[in-house]
Amino acid sequence: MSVPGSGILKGLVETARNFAGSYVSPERLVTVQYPEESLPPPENARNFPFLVYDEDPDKGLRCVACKICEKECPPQCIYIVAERDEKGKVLKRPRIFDIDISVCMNCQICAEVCPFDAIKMDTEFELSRYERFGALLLHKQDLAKSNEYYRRIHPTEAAEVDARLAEDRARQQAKAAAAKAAAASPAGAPAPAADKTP
Amino acid sequence: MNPVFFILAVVTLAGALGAVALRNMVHCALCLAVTFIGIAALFLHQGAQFAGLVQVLVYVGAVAVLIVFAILLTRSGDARKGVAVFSRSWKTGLLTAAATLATLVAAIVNSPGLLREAPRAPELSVRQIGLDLMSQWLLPLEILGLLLTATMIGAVILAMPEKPSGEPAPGPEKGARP
Amino acid sequence: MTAASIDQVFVNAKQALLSLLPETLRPGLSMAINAAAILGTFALLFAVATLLERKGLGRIQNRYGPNRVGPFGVLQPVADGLKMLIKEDILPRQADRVVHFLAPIALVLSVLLAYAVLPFGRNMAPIDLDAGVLYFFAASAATELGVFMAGWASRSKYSLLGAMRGIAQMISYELPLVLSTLGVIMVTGSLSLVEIAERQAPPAGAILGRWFVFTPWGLAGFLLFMTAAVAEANRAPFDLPEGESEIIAGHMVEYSGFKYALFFMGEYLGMFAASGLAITLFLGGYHAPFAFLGWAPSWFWFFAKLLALLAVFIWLRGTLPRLRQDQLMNFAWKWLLPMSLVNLVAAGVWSYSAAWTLPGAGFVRWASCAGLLILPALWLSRGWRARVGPRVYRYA
Amino acid sequence: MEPLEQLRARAEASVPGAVLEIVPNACPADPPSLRVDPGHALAVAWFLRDDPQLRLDYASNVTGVDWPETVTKEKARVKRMVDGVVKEFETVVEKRRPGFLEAVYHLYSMELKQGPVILRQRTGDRDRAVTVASLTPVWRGAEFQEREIYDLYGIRFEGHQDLRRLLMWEGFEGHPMRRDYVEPDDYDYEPTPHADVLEKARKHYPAPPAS
Amino acid sequence: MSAAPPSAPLPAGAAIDRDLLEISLGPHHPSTHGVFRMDVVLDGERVVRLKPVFGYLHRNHEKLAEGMTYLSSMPFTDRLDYFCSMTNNWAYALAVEKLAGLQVPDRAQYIRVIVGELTRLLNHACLIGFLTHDMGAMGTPLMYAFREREKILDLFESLSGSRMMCNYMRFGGCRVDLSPAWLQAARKVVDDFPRFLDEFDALLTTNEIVMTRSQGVGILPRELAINASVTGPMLRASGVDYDLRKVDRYGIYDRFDFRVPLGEHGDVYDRIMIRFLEMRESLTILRQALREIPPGPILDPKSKLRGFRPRAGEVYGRIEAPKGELGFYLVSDGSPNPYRYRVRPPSLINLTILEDMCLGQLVADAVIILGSVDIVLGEVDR
Amino acid sequence: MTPLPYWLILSSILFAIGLAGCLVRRNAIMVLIGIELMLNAANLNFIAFWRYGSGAEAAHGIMFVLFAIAIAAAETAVGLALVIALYRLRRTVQVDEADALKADDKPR
Repeated sequence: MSVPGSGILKGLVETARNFAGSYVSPERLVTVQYPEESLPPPENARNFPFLVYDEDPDKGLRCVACKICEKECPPQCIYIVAERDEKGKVLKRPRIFDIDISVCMNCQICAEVCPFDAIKMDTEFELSRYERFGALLLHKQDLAKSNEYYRRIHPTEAAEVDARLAEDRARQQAKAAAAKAAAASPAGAPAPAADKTP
Repeated sequence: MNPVFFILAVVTLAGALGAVALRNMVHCALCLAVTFIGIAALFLHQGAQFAGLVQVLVYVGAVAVLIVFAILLTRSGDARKGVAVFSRSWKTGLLTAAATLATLVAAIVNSPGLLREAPRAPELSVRQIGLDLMSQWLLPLEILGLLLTATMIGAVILAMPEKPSGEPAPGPEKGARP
Repeated sequence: MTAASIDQVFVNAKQALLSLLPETLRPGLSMAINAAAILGTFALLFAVATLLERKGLGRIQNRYGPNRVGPFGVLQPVADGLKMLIKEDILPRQADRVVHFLAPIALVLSVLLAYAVLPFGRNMAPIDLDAGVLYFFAASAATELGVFMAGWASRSKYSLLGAMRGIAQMISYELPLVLSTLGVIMVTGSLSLVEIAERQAPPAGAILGRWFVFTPWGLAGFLLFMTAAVAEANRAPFDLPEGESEIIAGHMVEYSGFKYALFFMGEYLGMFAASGLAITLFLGGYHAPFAFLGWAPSWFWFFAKLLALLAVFIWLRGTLPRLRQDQLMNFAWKWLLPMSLVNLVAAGVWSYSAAWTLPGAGFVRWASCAGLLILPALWLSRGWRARVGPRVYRYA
Repeated sequence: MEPLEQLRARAEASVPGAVLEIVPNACPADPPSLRVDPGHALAVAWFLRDDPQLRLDYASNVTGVDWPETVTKEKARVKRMVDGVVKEFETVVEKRRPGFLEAVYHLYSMELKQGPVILRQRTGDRDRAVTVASLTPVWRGAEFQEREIYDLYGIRFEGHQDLRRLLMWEGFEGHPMRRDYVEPDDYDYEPTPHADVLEKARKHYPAPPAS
Repeated sequence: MSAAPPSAPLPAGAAIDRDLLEISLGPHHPSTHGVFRMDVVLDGERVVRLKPVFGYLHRNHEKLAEGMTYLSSMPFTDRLDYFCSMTNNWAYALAVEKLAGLQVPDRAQYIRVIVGELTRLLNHACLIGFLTHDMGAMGTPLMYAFREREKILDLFESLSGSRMMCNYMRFGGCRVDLSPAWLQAARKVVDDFPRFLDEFDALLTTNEIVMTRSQGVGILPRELAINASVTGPMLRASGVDYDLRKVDRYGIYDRFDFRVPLGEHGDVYDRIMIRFLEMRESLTILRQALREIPPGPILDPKSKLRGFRPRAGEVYGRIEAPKGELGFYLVSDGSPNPYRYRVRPPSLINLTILEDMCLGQLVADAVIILGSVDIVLGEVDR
Repeated sequence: MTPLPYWLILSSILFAIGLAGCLVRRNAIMVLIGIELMLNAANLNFIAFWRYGSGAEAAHGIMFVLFAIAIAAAETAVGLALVIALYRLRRTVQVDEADALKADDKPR
C-alpha cells in the first residue's frame, strides 16, 4: 500500500504535464480551429453522392436511370424518373434525379451498387443552408459533377474506374466491330444489343 | 434615542415577530436569523465586539442552520392548508406573554435608578477576554466544556436511528474485502 | 518614485481623496472607498478568474479554452456577463418568490463582508479588527443560509438535495477550517489578521520569510485549511452541492440569468476570501517570499499569491473526481477534525520547544512535530486503507 | 454437446408430460431448435439450466417471431377414378397454416462454454391465445427481452413479474413488430421536399398544404 | 411523455410512510448518457427503487430492416452503438455470412480484427472517461480519451471514409482494402497508445478518490451476472471467464495470443480496471495482427452486392463487441429482405440488473453504476 | 447615547415575543425558536447592564453572554435532537399531539 495521497499527487503531476505539454507538443493539442483551418479530407472520405458526367453536364451523365440505387438506398432518399421520348419509350437517362441530402446518411451504398460508376461520393461537407426545407434537396443539375472533379477528389478510385470503363468501351467497340464485320459478311443479320443493361 | 439603535431595534423586533407568527416554518427560521443578526449588531453597537461576533458565528452559523435542518428533516417546512399552526390554548399563551411584558415594562419604567449616563466605552481587547476566561472564569469554562461534550454525545445518541443494524449498510462497509 | 511609495500608492491616493473632504464625513467615506475598492477589485478578479479557469482547465484537458472573443479570448468574461444579463430570469411557479430572490444576495453579501478584515497589502486592511479571524468566520457563516434559501425556495427536488448536501458539508467543514487556524492564533497570540501578517515578515538580513507554512504544524495547518476551504467554497473535489453529474446544479438548478451569475460570483468570491485568509495566516500575508524581493509592492505579493492559490484550485478541479456524501462526511469528522486537533497540539509543542537550546534541538523539534502529525494521520486512515487500495487482477 | 435428439429424450424423461418437438432449420450453420409447449416450458427450462451435462445458465438472446397465417398453393397430383379408369389429375391444393407468434430463446452455457440450444415457444394464435410461459424466473436476463417481445409482438408472458411495455410508451396501441402492423394515421405534416412524405400529406389532409 | 406510475411494488423493507423522494433522473440529465430515464425513489439520498425507462430513441430498427435488403441494413447497424460501428458491422456481417455460407478471406479477417480491436480501444477509453466524468472529474480523463479516440477515428476515416458511421464491412469481407500507408499509421497509433494508457493509469487507477468512490460500489455477484445474461467487461469484472473471442473463436481470434483479465469483486472499480487491462490485451492483438496481415483479396468472390438472396433458414451470429455480446438473429425465407432481423443489444441486457446493483446505494453511486454498465442509447432503444 | 431603559424595554418585548411564540405555536421547533428568542433577550440585558453598569472593564457581562451563547447552542442541539427523535417515533412534531409517555398508543 502506498502512502495515502500519492495517487492524487500522481494525478496532479499528470495533469500538470498535460497542461505544460499542450503548449509545446502539437500532438497533445489536437483541436483544429475549424473555420480558419480545416483538415483536408482523406481520399476515401465520403459525404453526399454526386453524379459523374463526361464532357457534357446533362447529356454526358453516366446514369442510365436503372433505379438500382433508388431501390438499395437505405433511407430512401433518391428519387429517379427516367426520360421518355415523345412516344413514351424509356430513354436511358434520368429526367429527374433528386437526392434529399437532409435524409441521406452518407453510406455509399448507392455508389457501390451502381453498375455504371455513375454515382460517386463527394467530399464536400460545408453544405449548411439558411432554408430548412427544399434547399437540401439536390436536383440533377446540382448533383452533376465532372469526371475531372471526381479524379481530383478520389484519384486512386477514379483511375480504377476510368481503366475499367476504358476496358469496357474497348470490349464493346471490339464487339461492335465484330458484329459489324459479321453483319457485313452475311446479309440481313440484326445488330446485337451491345449495351443492354445487365 | 440613537437612530442606529432604533433601526436595529426595529429590525430585531420585526424579525422576532416574523419568527413566531409566520405560517411557513422556513420563513420563521429565516426571520429568526434576521433577529440574531440584529441582536449581534446591537451587541456591536454596545461595544461588545467579541460577543457580537460570537453571536453571529454561533447563532447564525450554527443554531439557525440547525433549526433549518430540523425543519427539513421533520418535513414541517410546507405549511399545509387547514392544519392549525397555533395551539388550542393560544389565547392563554398570548395573555401570559402580554402580562409578562406589562410587568417588565412597568418595572423598568418605575425604576428611576436606571436612568443613568453610560460610562465611557471600555477598551476591552480580545486578549483581555481570553486572559479572563483562562484565569478568573476557568472553572465555569471547564464545566461548560464538560457540558458541551455531554450535550454532543447526548444529541448524537438521541438523533441516532434506533436500529442501526436494520438499515442498509452504506456503500464502503458493504464493499469490504471478503 | 521609490519602492515604498509604490507600495503605499493606494493608501496615499485614498488619503489624498479624503483630505479634500470635511473631517466629519471622512470615516464614512473611507469605508465607502474601501468597499468600492474591494467590490471593484474582486469583481474584476472574478471575471479574470473565470477566464483563467476556463483557459486553465482547457489546457489541462488539452483544449484551447475560450479563444474567440477578443485577442486570446480575453473578452470572454464580458461576453459571459452580457449573456447572463440578457438571459431570461426564470422563476419556477411553485417557488417562494421572496426567498428565491434573496438567496443569491444573501450569499454574495455574506461572502463580501468577510473581505473587510483581509490585509491586501501593507496598511491596506479595510478594518484592522481586533478579532479579525473571528469576524471572518462570523461573516462567512451566513453563506450556508444563502445556499439553503436557494435550495429550499426553488421547490425542486434536485435543489433541495443540493441544499441539504451544501448545509451538511459547510457545517462539517466549518469546524476543521476554524480549528486549523487556531495553531496560528496560538503562536501569534492574536486574532488580528494584520498582526498575524506582520509576524511573518522576513526578519532583517534573513533570506526566507518566516512564513508559518515553513513549520511542520504550519504546513499541516495550511493543508488542512486548504482542504476545508475547498469544501467550504464548494469546489471540486468537494463540489457535491452542485454535483453536476448527479443532481445537475444542486441548489442553483432553478436559477438563471443574473441570479445564477451571482451564485457563481459567490462561489468565486468565497474561494478568493478563503485563499486570502490562507495567505494571511500561513503564506506570509503580503510579504515577499524572499527578503531581496521586498522591492515589489506588498499588494503585488498578496495578489500574486492569491492567483497562485487560484491556480491550485483550478488544478484540483481539473484533476480530481468528486467524493460521495457519506465519504465526505466521514472525511470531515473522522480525519480532518481529529487532525486539526492534533495539529493544535503540534503547534503547542512547537511554540514551547522554541526555547530549547540544546545542540540538535532544531532537528528534534522538527522531528517530534512531524511525527506528531504523520503518525496520527496514518492511524486515522487505517480503516480506509484496509478497505480501499489498488488491486491485482488475474487472467483467465 | 450431446445431440439434440438425446437432449430431447432426456428432457422429456425428466419433465413428465412435456412434449418437445425438434424444429428443423433450413440453414446448416445453426442447429435445429426445440419447441416446447408453454405448459411445460418452465420445467424444461429449469431442467436445461440445472442439468449437470447442459448447464445452460445463460439465455443469450430472447426474441419473438411473427408468423401470420399463410396460404400456400401447391400443385399436387391426385389419382381419381374417372369413368372407371384411374387417372392422375393436377390440382392446386391450398395449404393453410394458422398464424402464431413465437418466442425464441438462444441458450448457452457459460459454465461449460457450450451451446447454443434454441428453445421455442409458440402461441396458439395471434389474437387471443397469446400467452406463453415466462422464463424470467429461470434466466433473469430474459426480463427485458420478454418485456420487449410483449411490447413489440404482444406475446403475454405468464409469470413475468413486471410485464410492461419496454420501448413504446404506456398507452401505445398495437404491437409494431407484427408483420401486419399498420402505422396509425397520426401523420404530422412538415414541409419537406421528400416525395413520399408529400404524397402522404396529400392523402392525409383534405386540401394539400401549400408547400 | 407522461410519467406513468411504475406498477412494480416497492422492494421489501421500504415502508410507504417513510419520507421517500421520487425523482426522475433523466431523460435530460448530464449523466444518463443520452435520453435515458431512471425513475428513482430515494430515502434521503439512498436508492430504494430504481426503474430504468427508455425508448426515447426507439426507431424500430428491426422493423425497418425487415423492409429492406440485407445490404441496406448495414449502414443502420452503424447507428446502433454509434461508438463502435465497426464491431456492429462485423456482427451483422458475421450473421449474414453464416446464413449465406460465405467465406471471408484471410486478409479481410485480419482487417476486421484490426478495426474491431481499435474500436474496442476507443470504446473502453471513452467509457472510462465518461465514467470518471460521472464521478465528477470535470471531463479531464474524457478529454484525454477523446484525444486518442481522434487518432483512431482518423484511421477509420481514411479507411472507410467516415469517422463514426463506417459502414465498412460487407458480406464476405470488407469494402476497401487498406494501404501500406494506412498500416503504417495504424502501427504508429498502436505504438503510441500505451503512453496514453500510462497517463490514464497515473491519473485514475491509484487515485484515492476514484478508489474510494468505486471500490465496493455496485457489486454484481458472479451468479447474478450469469443469470442476468450480463456480458462483456461487466461480466468479466464479476469474475466469469467468458469472452466470445476465446469461446466462439469467431473470425481468426484463435491465431492471436492474448489473455482475458478477470475481476474478483464485481464492483465499479473492477469494471474500470477490466477495461484498462482489456485495452492492453487489445494492443497485443493489434500488434500481432498488424505484423502478420497477409496480402490477398478482401472479399469472397461468391459475395454479391446486387440481388443478394441468402438461403432460407435462421442463424444467430454473435461477436464480442466492446460492450458485450452483440448478436444478430436472422430468419430468412429466401427473399432479398430478411424475414426477421433481431439485434441482441448488450447495453440493453446489461441494464437488466441496474436496479439490483443500485439498491441501497446513494444516488451518486447510481450514476456511476449506470456509467460502469456502459450503455449507448442508440443500441438500447434501437 | 440611548438610555438604558430603552434597551431593557427592547429586551422585554423580545422576551415577550419569545414567550408568546413558545406558548402559542404547536410545532416543537417553533417552541425552540421561542426559547432562543428569550435567551437572546436575556443576553441583550446582560450586555446592556454591562455597558451601563460600573466596572465595565471587568467584562463580566460579556462572559455571561458568552457562556449563555454556548449553553444555548447546546440546548438547541439537544432540543432539536429530541424533536427529530419525536418525529421518528410519531411522524409528527406537534407538541399537543405528543402528549402520551408511551410510544405505541398511536400507529406509526
